[in-house]
Amino acid sequence: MTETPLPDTLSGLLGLGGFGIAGELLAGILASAIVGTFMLLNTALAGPWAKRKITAAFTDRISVNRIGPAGIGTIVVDAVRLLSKELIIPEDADRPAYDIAPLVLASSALLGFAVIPMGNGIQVADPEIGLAYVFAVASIASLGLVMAGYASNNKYSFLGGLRAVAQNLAYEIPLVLTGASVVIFAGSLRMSEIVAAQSGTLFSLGPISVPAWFAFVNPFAFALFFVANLAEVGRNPFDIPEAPTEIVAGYQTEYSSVYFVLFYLGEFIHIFLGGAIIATLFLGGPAGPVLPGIVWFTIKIWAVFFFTQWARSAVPRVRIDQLIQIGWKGMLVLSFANLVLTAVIVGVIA
Amino acid sequence: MSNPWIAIGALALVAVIIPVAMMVVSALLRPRVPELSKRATYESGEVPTGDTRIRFNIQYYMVALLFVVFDIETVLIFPWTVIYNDAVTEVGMMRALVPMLVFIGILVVGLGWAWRNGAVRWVRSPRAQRQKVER
Amino acid sequence: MLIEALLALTLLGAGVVFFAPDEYAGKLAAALSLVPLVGSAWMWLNYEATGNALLGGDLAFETTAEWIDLGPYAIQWHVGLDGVSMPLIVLTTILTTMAIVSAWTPIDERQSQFYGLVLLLEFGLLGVFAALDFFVWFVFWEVVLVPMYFLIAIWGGPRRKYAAIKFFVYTNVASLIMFVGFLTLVFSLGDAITAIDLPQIAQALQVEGAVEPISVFESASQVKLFAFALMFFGFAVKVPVFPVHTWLPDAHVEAPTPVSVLLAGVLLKMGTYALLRFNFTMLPDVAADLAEIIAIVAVLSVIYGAMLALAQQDLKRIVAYSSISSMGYVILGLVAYTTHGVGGATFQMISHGFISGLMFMVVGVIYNETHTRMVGDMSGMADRMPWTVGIFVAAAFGYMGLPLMSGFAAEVLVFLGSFGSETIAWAPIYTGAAMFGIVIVAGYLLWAMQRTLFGEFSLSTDYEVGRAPLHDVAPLVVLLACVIVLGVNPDIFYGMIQEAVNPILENAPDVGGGL
Amino acid sequence: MAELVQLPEWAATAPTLALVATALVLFLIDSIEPKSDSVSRTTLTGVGLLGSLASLVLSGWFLIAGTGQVDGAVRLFDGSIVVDGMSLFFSFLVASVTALVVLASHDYVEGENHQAEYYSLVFLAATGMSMVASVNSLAAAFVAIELVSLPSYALVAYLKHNRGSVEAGLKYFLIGALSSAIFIYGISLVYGATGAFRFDRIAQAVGTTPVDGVLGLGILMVVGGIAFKTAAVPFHFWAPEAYEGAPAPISGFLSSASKAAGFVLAFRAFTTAFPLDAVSGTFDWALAFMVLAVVTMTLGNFAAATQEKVKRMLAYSSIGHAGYVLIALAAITGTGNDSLVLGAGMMHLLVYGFMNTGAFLFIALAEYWGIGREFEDFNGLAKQAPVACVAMTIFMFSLAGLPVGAGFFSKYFLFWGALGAGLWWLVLIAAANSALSLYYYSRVVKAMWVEEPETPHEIESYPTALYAAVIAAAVVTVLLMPAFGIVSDEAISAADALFIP
Amino acid sequence: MIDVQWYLLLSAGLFCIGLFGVLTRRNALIFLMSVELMLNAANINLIAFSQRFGHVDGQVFALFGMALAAAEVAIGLGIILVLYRNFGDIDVTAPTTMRW
Repeated sequence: MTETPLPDTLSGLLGLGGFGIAGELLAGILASAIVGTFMLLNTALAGPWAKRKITAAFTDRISVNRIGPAGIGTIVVDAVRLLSKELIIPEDADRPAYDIAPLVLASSALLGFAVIPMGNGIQVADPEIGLAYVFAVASIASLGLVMAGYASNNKYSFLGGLRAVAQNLAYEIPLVLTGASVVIFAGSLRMSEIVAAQSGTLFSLGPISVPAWFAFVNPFAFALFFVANLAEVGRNPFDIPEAPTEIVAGYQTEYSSVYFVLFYLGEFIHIFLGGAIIATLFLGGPAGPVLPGIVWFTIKIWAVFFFTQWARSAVPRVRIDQLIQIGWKGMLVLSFANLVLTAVIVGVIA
Repeated sequence: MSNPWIAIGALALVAVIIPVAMMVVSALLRPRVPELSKRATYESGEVPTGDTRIRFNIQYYMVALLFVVFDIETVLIFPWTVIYNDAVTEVGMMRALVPMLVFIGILVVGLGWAWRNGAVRWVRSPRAQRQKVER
Repeated sequence: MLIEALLALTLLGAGVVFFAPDEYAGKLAAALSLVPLVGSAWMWLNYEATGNALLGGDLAFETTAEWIDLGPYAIQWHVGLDGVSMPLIVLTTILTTMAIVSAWTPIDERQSQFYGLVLLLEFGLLGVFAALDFFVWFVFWEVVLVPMYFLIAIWGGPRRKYAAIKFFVYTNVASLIMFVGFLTLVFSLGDAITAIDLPQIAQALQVEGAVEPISVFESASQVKLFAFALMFFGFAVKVPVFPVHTWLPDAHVEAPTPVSVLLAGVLLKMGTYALLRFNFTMLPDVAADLAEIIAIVAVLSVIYGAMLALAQQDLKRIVAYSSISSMGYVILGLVAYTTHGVGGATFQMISHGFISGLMFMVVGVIYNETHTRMVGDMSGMADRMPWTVGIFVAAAFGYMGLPLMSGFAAEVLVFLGSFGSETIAWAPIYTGAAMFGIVIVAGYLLWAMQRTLFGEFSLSTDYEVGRAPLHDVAPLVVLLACVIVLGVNPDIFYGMIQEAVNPILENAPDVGGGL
Repeated sequence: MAELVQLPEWAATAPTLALVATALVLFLIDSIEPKSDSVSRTTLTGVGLLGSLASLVLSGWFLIAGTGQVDGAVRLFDGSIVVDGMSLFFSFLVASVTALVVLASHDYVEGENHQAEYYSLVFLAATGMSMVASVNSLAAAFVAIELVSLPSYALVAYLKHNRGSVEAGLKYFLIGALSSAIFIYGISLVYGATGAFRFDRIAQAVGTTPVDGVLGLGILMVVGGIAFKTAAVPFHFWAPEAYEGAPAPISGFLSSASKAAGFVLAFRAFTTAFPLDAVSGTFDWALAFMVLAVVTMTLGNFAAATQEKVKRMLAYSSIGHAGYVLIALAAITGTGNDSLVLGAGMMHLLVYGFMNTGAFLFIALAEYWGIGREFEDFNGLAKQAPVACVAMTIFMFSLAGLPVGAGFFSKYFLFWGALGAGLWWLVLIAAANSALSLYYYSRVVKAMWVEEPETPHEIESYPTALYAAVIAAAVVTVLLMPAFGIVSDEAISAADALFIP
Repeated sequence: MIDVQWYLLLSAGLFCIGLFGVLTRRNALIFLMSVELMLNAANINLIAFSQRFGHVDGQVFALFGMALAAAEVAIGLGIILVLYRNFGDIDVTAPTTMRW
């Protein structure tokens, strides 16, 4: 069932097997390049474009439409425009931290994709502890945020960084605990095995057979995870680290030029990474009829992305105190309950 | 199968190279117009008052401490979830589940205590409290 | 169970008195102290025992009970009396009651605490003399320190705090060193004993080859020597013997008179009693080997004590230093290993207990009236306090060893014994030297009495010096009576002492001498 | 044992469970009513007292019933936890000290914030101590030791507006964190050398494979970690500051129960995991403990003798006592004397639990009255508070080894055991130390009874609970004298069981 | 597979760096970080040895070690916080007066 990871396929194709570690590394880099390009196309190009279009649709406006088909070229132009802007570094900024912060944010999000099985054998690696790995690298991002907030030497940035940390902290535990409840079903942390565990059929309604996706097996966990994920990626209603009306632009207040691009990009990759995790954990990964896996996978990610954008336009932002209360008093307790309940049910069935 | 971590290392390399490449491109493209006043930190156009070293709400700290404790507990929960299915068949549900229930129970007592003692109560306004009582 | 009852009642009495109101604490304490006094008198009348407690003798009022089992060795509650301890018990009870009565005048503050502590002291002393298990004995041995510390530190003279802590630490160090020595000996016995019962150990030690060398020691004799030396040192401090005596003058001078009475009368006897029980009963062969050295130490104590007494102006200090001298005789008698030597030494303990107690008490009574003890400050006390002075003179004669006083009997016996000793090479010379000590003390006492008691009365006070009250003089009379009775008829105690002492000599045939 | 109901095996840990349950109940009470006033303080003390007494009764009952002793030790969690005579003995000790501390704290924490937390932390630490007594694996040992340490840090710094308390907490924490790092590193090395955490498996591995330097270094580091808990040289620096700055009941708690926990670990680890004959080639720990014992007791006693503050004197003397107890390990020779000397160490810790806690509780009383901290400030206190001063006198003399309390027996039994091992030189050193200790302990007594106060003390109230705790400690200290046979029987049979493989 | 010696060397290095920090730095936070380094050095050891022996004991214990390290940090930060409030500094040598 488990498909061969992409580097192995490549190394087989290109005959790199004989070169030892160097060969493995080369194959890995090639595979990474493929996955990276694919994800960047999604996140850097299609993502911002879709976001603008969706927001415009919600507010009944016309969005980008000048350059390229349906205005998609605008995004490319924007990127070039931003890259050629002057980089203004605020006084007394904590230099190394100020420079590293955007790098951390963007890289950490990309790193998460290493273990996501995208179907058709597109998966960079499939280690035993894939799920733990993906949670781990995804939360490195908050380090980037707090670095940015602190290094900017600006009160608003600092508050934004603090808020980002508080929020990530509050929702990290529900997220991980809910993820753990999935692991109870799958019995493994390996991503491919989690996907494989969802391949059966839950029940059939006449001709339609509902797959055993964990979203259907445990919808409660799915909802919890979805909400926690929204907070993790910092989207509405949980976008208080940026909260332009409260603290300017939060941690990215003092960033311009390429650094701003990196932040912007990093956030988008994060949203997509969140979508990928949800797709893998709850939506059967690349599974789906007729179409190849990679397509289904992309569809699922985009579905999550659409939902995120819908939330951005439809749900008002919570206050910081509400955020903390929802996290610690609501989500955490619910996720504990979910975990225990899942364990009991699984135990009874088994 | 090859060592997955080499591939992950390769991806890490790529994940760093891409942003760095962007930075390099930008460094080649962008102008540089030094001017002192634009380096002032942004405070809605006013003269900045103070820097990043401000007194912030102690609750941030409380939340961080709570997190440290609870996050580490999830590390201990994960191995249990992985083997839970097998454990139930092997030693029965009682022995697989009850220890973890005890563990989570203790955590919940801790959470309840923190909750009641205001570790996660963000807004504390003595004045508002007073008014509430007076009315 | 009689001894237990006695101990328990004394302890109970101490507790009651400690928390009693000050007004009648003294009377209450005196009344309560009659309980052990009567008890010990009854025991003495009903005393039926022969032989030495440690050497398989038949004991009076013996009880044994399991207490603590420490694996290799057990600790038992084991008490009992033989001819050595019975007289000491009687001495303790009599002196305590007398000391309490004599304290009515001088002790005027925190009385209930004072009398409570005195009774606690009596409890400890009785226990020391009755215990036959090492650890039980050691408990009481150490208990004694506690009340004594407070008695000196609270009610003593100007340098009382220094004297108390010095006494405390000195004797405690000594006990610890003794403990090390004794237990090394015990462990060298291996499986030969099951409990650290003194009789059991003493009897095991009599067996040839019982002692196995342990630790760094290479031979049995080394172990024995080590143990003997450490124990001797430990007890010598308590006695005290010449080089390690320095706590005694301080303690005596600073202690209130009733406490001095007990200190000189009974506490010093603990040391000699322990020497007799441990060193000289258990390790006679080592004692004989070291007899020369011990005899020298003893004689030095005698002479040195006397010399120091000679240099004093303070009456109390004179008595205190002469006590060192007297204890020297006891050691000389013990090391002689003759019937009269050891027996006389034991008798000297009793005798000196009464006499020195009496002397201190007399000095105290005079002090109560004059508030000075300096020889040069007063003269002609006989005019004002005829009874007291009369007793003083009688007591001094007892001290000097005049016939019909217990001191005479004791000293004659000791010198008789030591003169004929076979263990000491130059016994007659040592004996002669020791006798010389008596002459010095006698001479000096006579001189001091001459100056203070007789002649024109002169004492600069702003009040009229009168006669001592009856309750001050009564204890003096009682003690003097005891001294005279013992002097006239030493056999009251000497008979039982002889019976208890002879087994020691029989058990050490190669060192035992004749008369 | 003919019991009506056969209890499950895990019930053998009931003394520990009682403590942890109490801690949780206290947290729950605090969750229900976070704002504590005097009524809830009474509730907290009551619950705490109930819990500690329950633990006390359970451990006492198990001791008498022979749980884990008659049919061999009860092994739980794959042998990581062992309930035998020694663990019950120390559970008993911990529970009794906890009871005293809880009772005394009732008056001491009056007017402080976070009282429920205070009690809960006390019970969490007590749980750890009780657990240390039964660990049979280095992993469990580390967890248990940390469970003792972490609440202790917070408790020492409990008076958070008091600079002394905070300073004490900081120093305790810094050295504690360092030593726990060293401890776990040592554990990792031992694991590397033997491939096991469990004591018996380590012993097996040590017995079969040739020992190397990694193991020796590991053991040395483990000794370091234990030395911290027992306040022995070279990790003793924290002790004077921590004991002086901490709230007095906590000082008593730490210096007796926490120290006992460190020692029980040492006893078990070094008798079962690193038997002397197996590891003496790499690391002759008996010799190491001899040196440590001598240095610790000498340093502690000499430093104590030069102090001007009573609490600090007690702190240093506590180091001195750690030195005495180290004799129990130093004198292990592999002969029949071992269980006596180890048992004597256990006895001393038990008695020390009462007399030393009592002494610190008396200090708590003095602090409650606002009496100063130096010896002179105690002058003439006996006139105002004779009963408490009698109790303190008993503690002091018992600590010094005079037979007014059971400290006499335990100390001399230790010396006895050392002499049985032929270490008469060690005992002579200890004796010199003991005499020195008599000097400084009697300074307190002298101040209370002999000296006259410059200004009379004004004592307004006599706090009932604190008084009760002090008197209870004194009564037990004295009563343990006649009843010492029971203590020594339990201790020696518990120690015996350790030497039976 | 990498030899266990290399892990040992790495952990020893980390441990020494931590120890160096502990001994030379006076800032309480740096002290805390140094101690964490030492703890993690032990964890590396445990995991490396665990892999060598082929059982998970060491790894499980490393988890406990992390949990305890975290708890230690929580307590330590609290103490440092009250230290700052009382002394206005987090220099560990600042509080030297054991005086009430």
